[in-house]
Amino acid sequence: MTLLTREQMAQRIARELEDGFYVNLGIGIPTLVANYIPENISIVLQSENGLLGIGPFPIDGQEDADLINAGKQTITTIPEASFFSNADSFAMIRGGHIDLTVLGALEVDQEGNLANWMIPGKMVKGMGGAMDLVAGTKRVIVCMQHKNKAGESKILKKCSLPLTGVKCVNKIVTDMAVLEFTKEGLKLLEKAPGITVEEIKNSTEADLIIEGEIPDMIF
Amino acid sequence: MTLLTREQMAQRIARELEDGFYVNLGIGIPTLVANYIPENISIVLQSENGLLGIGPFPIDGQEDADLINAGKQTITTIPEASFFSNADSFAMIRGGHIDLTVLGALEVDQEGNLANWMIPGKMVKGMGGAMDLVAGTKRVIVCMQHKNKAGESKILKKCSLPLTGVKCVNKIVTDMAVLEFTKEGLKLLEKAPGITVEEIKNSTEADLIIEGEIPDMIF
Amino acid sequence: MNKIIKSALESIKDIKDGDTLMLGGFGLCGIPENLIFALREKGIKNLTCISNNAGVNDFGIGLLLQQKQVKKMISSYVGENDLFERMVLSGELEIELVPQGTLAERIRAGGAGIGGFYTPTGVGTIIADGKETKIIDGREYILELPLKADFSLIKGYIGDTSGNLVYRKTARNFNPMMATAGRITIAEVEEIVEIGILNPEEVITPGIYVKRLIKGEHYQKRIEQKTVRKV
Amino acid sequence: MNKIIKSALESIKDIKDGDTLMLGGFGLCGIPENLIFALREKGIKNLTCISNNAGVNDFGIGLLLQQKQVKKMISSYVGENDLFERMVLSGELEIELVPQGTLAERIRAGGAGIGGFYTPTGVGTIIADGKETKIIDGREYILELPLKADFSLIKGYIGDTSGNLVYRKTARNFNPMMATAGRITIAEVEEIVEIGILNPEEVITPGIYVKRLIKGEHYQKRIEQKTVRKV
Repeated sequence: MTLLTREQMAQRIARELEDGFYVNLGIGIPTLVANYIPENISIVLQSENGLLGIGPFPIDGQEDADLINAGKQTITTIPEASFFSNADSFAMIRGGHIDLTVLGALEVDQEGNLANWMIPGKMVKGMGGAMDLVAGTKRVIVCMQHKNKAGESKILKKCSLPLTGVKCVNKIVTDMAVLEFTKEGLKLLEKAPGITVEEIKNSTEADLIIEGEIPDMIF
Repeated sequence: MTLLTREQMAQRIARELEDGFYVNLGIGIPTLVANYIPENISIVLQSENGLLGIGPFPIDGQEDADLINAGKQTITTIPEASFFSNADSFAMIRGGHIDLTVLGALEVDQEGNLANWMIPGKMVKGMGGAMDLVAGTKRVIVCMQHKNKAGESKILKKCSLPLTGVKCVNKIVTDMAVLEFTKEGLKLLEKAPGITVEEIKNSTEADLIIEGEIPDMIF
Repeated sequence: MNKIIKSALESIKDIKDGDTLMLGGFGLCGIPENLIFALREKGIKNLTCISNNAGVNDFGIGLLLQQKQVKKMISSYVGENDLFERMVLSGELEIELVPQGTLAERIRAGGAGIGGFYTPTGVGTIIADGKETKIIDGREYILELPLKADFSLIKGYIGDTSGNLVYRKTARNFNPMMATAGRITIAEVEEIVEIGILNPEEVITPGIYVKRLIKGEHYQKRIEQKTVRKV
Repeated sequence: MNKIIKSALESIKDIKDGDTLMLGGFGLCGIPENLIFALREKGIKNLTCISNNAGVNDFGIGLLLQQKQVKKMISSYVGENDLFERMVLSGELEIELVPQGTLAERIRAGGAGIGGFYTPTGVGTIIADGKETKIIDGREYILELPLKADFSLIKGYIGDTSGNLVYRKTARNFNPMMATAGRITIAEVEEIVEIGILNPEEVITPGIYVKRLIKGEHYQKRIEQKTVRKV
């Protein structure tokens, strides 16, 4: 069973981008999505600390302490960029103007609930902007390993950790599969090449809708 | 009995200005206050349509359709001016950042209630920004004729017209007197030169606190 | 992303009878002149218009009133327009008056995903009638709800092809909030430039809010109260 | 109006033990470095600090934590600071975590005279615990209350003598809202200019919000995550 690499997951998520989308990418694997934007489409990346129009990372020596993304990484801007305050940035997010956000997760459940910020008993670092992003963005894609380090499913019948948002996830892209929340429930859409539907079922606690032939992911 | 002119009322109100004040002047007599700002103090005038730092009216031929005050008059700006949206402007007003506003009135009562926007039965033009100004500004001065055209007091025991704000007026400057709202009630502070305390009492329906010698206004 | 539309008429092609519109401007300052002319030309009816004022008899929203295209106005002050007055008195036109700061904040809330907010403005007045009130930290407030529109029609000064906008002087007024609160926002500007020309620090309306952009023509920019000083 | 104060220490002279402060910045970007040094030098204690982050161990608000000057933090993310972690676990430091957008909006509300607002952020999570909720237009919202401070300490890029401020790139972040929500706002800037130099269209914080202005010195502007691309 060959799981997808982080890069492959990012590459698969990039196929969810549509021309003209305004997108907020979370820290970690989601940030890598920017490396795989299809050449024929144009998207604009938002950074919740107050920038629309993130460019590539700077060339060494040209980094600017006044120009960072929400992960505190040095960045650059694209020509159509604009700067604004955090209040204006979250007005944009909360107001439903961002087309898509991609976030990591600790757990997702079959109701579309998301837990990605807090493990009781461990030091709480804070939710940052995650709760606002899942409450406000038009489309939420979760990107994570299918199972945790102990080999247990991260896609559950019911989240056990404190939630980040309720019924907020639209799609899950893992190292094993692509799943979508539909009116009927959580539906298996695609599998990673070389992974069987049986392996996905065995790795998933949540109830899955599996209809017909499940195609391999295309990157 | 010689009532004050509009200019004299504006002149008297100008003495309420303190160095460093940010001030919003209403339409009509209040606008004239700007002509009498004492030379030794510096104040900044706000216009609720989105400007801090109103300058004098323009020279004929230099008026700019994109630069008006809340009364839709053409204006200019002072060097320290800044422009902003109406939302930002009323955040400034509602948030208590304006030190003083001067407004006209139809009626004021002894509770400090103000009515200045609506006469039932007549066409309602709207309250504009008046309700926000009296709810948010640190200090509200009402400037009006003491009596209406029918010779009836405009300073009442209780306003009869629909209110603009409740317990919001700090001071009244009329063509007969200066009155202040204190914890004890409405207090007569000054009288117009040549007007007697008796004449003011006879022209005022509200209960007045009159203590000691009432001085003439100084301009 | 190129958001330029060739003509005002084309940019409003999907606005239909009964829609709710926001129209930028304060008095006749900063109003979308070309888009209003297009609305008149197209003759769309039964509109609900959210705009601080209602224009004057023969300009701005007054042009739509003349042709009885407006069912309801949501405004803070409509005193400059006596056609308006006659239509309200005759029952042809409905008016909802909102304090100006509350109007601006309700539009902002509509664009910012805020479900409602408590304001001290209007407490104890008829504006509070029928509204929830709450004492917070010893002060009474009124609950006000957000405003949204099917279309926002706004006027900027310079726009770039991606929809970034800057405004000019007090012509900014209601335009930036309205840009955020329309399901579809259509902006007209005096000049369109390529991306990269506007300074990212100075953009007031980020392009994300503007779906369509047109270059306005023949601006009249009427002055309501020409006031000058003696030299 | 000239608002310039000679030194950072003089500008904070009336901040006292137990005060609530807002401190601008996102991570170490756009933080009031000089004012934080002055707070440390003066040794004011029992502070409640409202700031999106808590600095790192040896810079920013971390400097105040080191000296145990902070009683409570109100922040959205404090994960960059392990001194912080130890102090919370030992009970020396209290923390109130607020979603970032709610934090920004609560500060804006504090400055804008809004008594409270309904937000969808955090519905169904522990953030909603103990808070009023309301269904508006079919959606559930949480009531959030405004934040204010005795003093706001912010960092601008260029300021004029009347207190007008502009910011630089993403160093703007929380500074503009905090400028509006402090009873007294003290701004440090990299450069002070005469009035009339800043373009009135580009001023982000109008001078009305700034009571005191200092020219900051020796900016370190530390970078937390230097990230570069391969050429």
